[in-house]
Amino acid sequence: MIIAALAPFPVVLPLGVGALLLGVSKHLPRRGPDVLAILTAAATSVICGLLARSAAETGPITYWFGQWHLLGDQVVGISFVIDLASAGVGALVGFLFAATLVFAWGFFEEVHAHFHVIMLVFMAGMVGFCLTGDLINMFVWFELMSVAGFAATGFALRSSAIAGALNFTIVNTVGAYVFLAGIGLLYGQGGALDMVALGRSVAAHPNDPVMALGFVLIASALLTKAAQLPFQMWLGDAHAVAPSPVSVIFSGAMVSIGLFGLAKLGFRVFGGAPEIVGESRRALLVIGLASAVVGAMLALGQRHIKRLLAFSTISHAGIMLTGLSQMSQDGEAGLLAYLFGHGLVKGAMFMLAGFIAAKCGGIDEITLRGRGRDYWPVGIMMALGGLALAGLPFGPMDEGFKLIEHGAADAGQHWIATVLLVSATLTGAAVLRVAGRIFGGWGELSGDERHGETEEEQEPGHQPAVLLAGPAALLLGLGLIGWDDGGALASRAAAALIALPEQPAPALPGSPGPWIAVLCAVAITGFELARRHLPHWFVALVEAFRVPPTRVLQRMQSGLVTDYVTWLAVGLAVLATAFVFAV
Amino acid sequence: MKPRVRTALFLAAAAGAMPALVRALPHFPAFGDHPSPYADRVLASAPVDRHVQNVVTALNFDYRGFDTLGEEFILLCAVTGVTVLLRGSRGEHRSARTGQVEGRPVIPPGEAVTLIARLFGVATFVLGLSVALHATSTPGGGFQGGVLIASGFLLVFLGEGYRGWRAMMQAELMDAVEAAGALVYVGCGLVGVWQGLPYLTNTLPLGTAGSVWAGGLMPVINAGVTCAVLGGFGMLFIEFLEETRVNPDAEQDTEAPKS
Amino acid sequence: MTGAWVGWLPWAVAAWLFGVGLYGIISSRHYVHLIGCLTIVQSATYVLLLSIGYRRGAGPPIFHAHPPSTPAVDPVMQVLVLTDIVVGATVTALLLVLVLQFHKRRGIVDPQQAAPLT
Amino acid sequence: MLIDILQILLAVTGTGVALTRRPVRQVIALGANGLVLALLFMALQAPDVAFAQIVVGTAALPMLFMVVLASMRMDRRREDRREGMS
Repeated sequence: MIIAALAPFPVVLPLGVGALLLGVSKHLPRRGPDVLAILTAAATSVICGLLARSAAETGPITYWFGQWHLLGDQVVGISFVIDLASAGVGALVGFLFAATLVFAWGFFEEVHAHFHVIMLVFMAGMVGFCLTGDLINMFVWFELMSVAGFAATGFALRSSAIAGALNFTIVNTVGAYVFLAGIGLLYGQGGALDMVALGRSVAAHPNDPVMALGFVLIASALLTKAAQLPFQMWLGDAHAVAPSPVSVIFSGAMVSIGLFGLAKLGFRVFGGAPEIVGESRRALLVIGLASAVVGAMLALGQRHIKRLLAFSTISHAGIMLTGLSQMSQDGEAGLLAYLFGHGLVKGAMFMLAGFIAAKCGGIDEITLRGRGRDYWPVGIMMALGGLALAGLPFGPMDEGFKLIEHGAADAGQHWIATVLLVSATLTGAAVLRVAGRIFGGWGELSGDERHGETEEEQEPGHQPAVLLAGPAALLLGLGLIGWDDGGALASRAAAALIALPEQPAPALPGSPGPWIAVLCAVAITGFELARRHLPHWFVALVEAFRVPPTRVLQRMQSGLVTDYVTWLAVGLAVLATAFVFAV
Repeated sequence: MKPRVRTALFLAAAAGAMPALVRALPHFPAFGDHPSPYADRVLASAPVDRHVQNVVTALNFDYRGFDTLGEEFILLCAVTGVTVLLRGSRGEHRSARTGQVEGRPVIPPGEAVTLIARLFGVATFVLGLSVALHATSTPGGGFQGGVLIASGFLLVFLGEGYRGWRAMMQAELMDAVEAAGALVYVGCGLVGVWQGLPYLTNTLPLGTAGSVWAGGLMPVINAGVTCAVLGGFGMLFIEFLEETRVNPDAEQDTEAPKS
Repeated sequence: MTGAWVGWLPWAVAAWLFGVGLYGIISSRHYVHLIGCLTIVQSATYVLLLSIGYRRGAGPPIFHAHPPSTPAVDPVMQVLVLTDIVVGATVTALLLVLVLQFHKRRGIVDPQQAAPLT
Repeated sequence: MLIDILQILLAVTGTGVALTRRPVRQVIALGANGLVLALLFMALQAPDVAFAQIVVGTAALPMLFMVVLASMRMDRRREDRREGMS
């Protein structure tokens, strides 16, 4: 019971400390805001962990704010529904923030601690988004993390950062209005805002086109946040130009949390509408696979390291969405495990990108060739990360992949796993190529990536190298350690998330797939870096297959917000048609 | 994309969405005549359980008070972002010179303008205060009142000119007011926790309906919101108006073009 | 009392505003204009939400002048819109500042020439 | 009746805002649109919201737009001058 009383604090604590910092930071010692923010993030993580453990032992905790729950038979209050999955993701978010704040120690030298205020509020928004059981409340936290993200992206005040922040802000603001409209439709039709209560209304009228439209609107907003096709365009700009610590959070947490919210919406609210669930299986699968492949191809064609990582995030989020689209316990367990592993590994990769920007004097893969030789341990870490992204069979990412693979096989769709492995291979190869070129000095002759967009960006590099690389090593280590029965834990969390009786976790035999993927990734990297020593006809042949589609995709990714909003409209129209005519 | 292609694609999307919208239209809630059980319960409960006449305020600060907490922090975060983005390039110093578009005369405010601005400024300030105070009984509340009061300050700029405005509007003060307002809200929630009840539980005496003090915790939260909104918008106005000044560093402000 | 000629008018108006606002955004040649169009998209959602909460023949959900039992419109959507208007204004301010800074740095106001990286 | 008229008026002014390409004129259109919106909120029995809309939509927001446009103009003039000198 004592633990349950902690429920509001993962959100309220960072908000309170953030407001306090805004008011008094001038009177604190120079490193005061750093220390305070790190401690707050760590405390948030610990509280979420305690809540998760309690939820795992005694079942989900439902916490009604202001003691409002029912009036008559109508739910009027706002609740936090704290189950193993929500609190677990909350703990991951808190941990990532704590590590990032250590990484960002002294990153912004300014008197007002505005950076820390924004980061703490950002974290509160994410954790609230994970824990909430109410639709409007979900919107509030969604909007809070959007606004914090907007402010944080432009923080560096370079023109590219401002342009990226503009694209990010405009697209996601449209997304927020779409979310709001969806809430209106669901409330008008279902008469409730609590997700479970709304789920009962949906189950009573499962074939209502207005409800389907409401689902499409909210799902589109969440897919925008999760950067899935065709709503993904803003991400390449925003993640590439945001300060590295902010990019760590964007890629490690914010994107995947959008998918987590979508899973909640799909199961808690629309679980009782078989047509919508069925259409989700189809539509989300297509979107997920397309995002996985497109993101991977674009990643391989970049030279701006953060932009490369950003596109790989689209690809990996696509893999997660494929798991989500199975709408089953295995699929969701895969989503959760992959979300954990990916958050840790990709967070570490963005920290290493920040390390490069600080210590090697740039962020462009080609111009920095060989400039990282002195920092070879960092190069090894980056290579390990690349292998992990390609599918190295250790750690939570691998557990997640196996669960998604198992779920797809159950549905008789064995080919899905192959597509996902291919895209993971490509993103892994892209990261390996960066590591090889910068830290090994290989790859004198650059391939198609020399046509990618780039800029000369440098970040403050006065921090000790250990402070920059340490947190990354920690995250990478955790991301590669296999947890005992991690798959079983993910299955339990997924059962709690989808609010169905738990099925026994599937036995997941190791398959040669991941090893093949890793070998392929190494082979592709070898091809990319040893271009000069290969026969010309061979290189030309490979390029002939690879370059034209990449060029088309790059042209669509134009950097113009007007194009992005057009694609958003197209996505809305397609999804609306699919879902409204499915019911 | 070329503009023409983009427009065509957009129009195609709009046309493509039409069949779905037309199919959904007959199922939309009937305008002005459909059940809303949630609203019925709250409309019946607020005057009785909370002694509050304005049900919008009751929902805002009590039934769904946790949402409003989040909204207040969205405001705080956006204003912080504005401050960072504007000050980052300008630095913290102020400029005494009015910026002007060249070729246009600068007309100093006449005495009549000053007088009118003073009168309206005070009136707006009082109105804002009253709107904020009577949140539980009449339309209005901390959100509207806060913006109004901040707009009242804006009239100082019109009447007293920049010097008077800067003397009155200290950015540090606005920051502090905004942060204090947000902290009051966070703290109000803790009252319930202290008593072993859920966050934001309203345990203060409810007072008589219609009075300024009706609603227990609500007037306190309302005061916090007023401060936060007032501080936030005050900050916005300060930072924006500073952009109309001549910046001595502005000449080096533009980035050197990249090779 | 105020009735409606056609029951679907509010939904059509909301959809129209949404569409025309988006059209303004995608065809915009000036960032400030684009932000203005964004507020039109925003107003579309407000029309939708408040129309959902409207009840014919009912008064405002404020029982200052009327006794508490008089019929009143739905206050829930009003709360959502009310806070969103105030908060949305600060987000618009943030956007305006981004545009201003972008103009200072690159001298560009046309969103169709403003790719962040080249 | 009143609601219908206001809604149609809103659709018209909203279209006007989207199609007014010159930012300075658009700000005026925006103010008018905000006013109609506030009146519609009033007619929909939402005085609280109408109040917020009037305060924000017809006073604070247009002022922020105007300041930004003025500041951009100052910048441009200064740049023109600098280019002229060099």
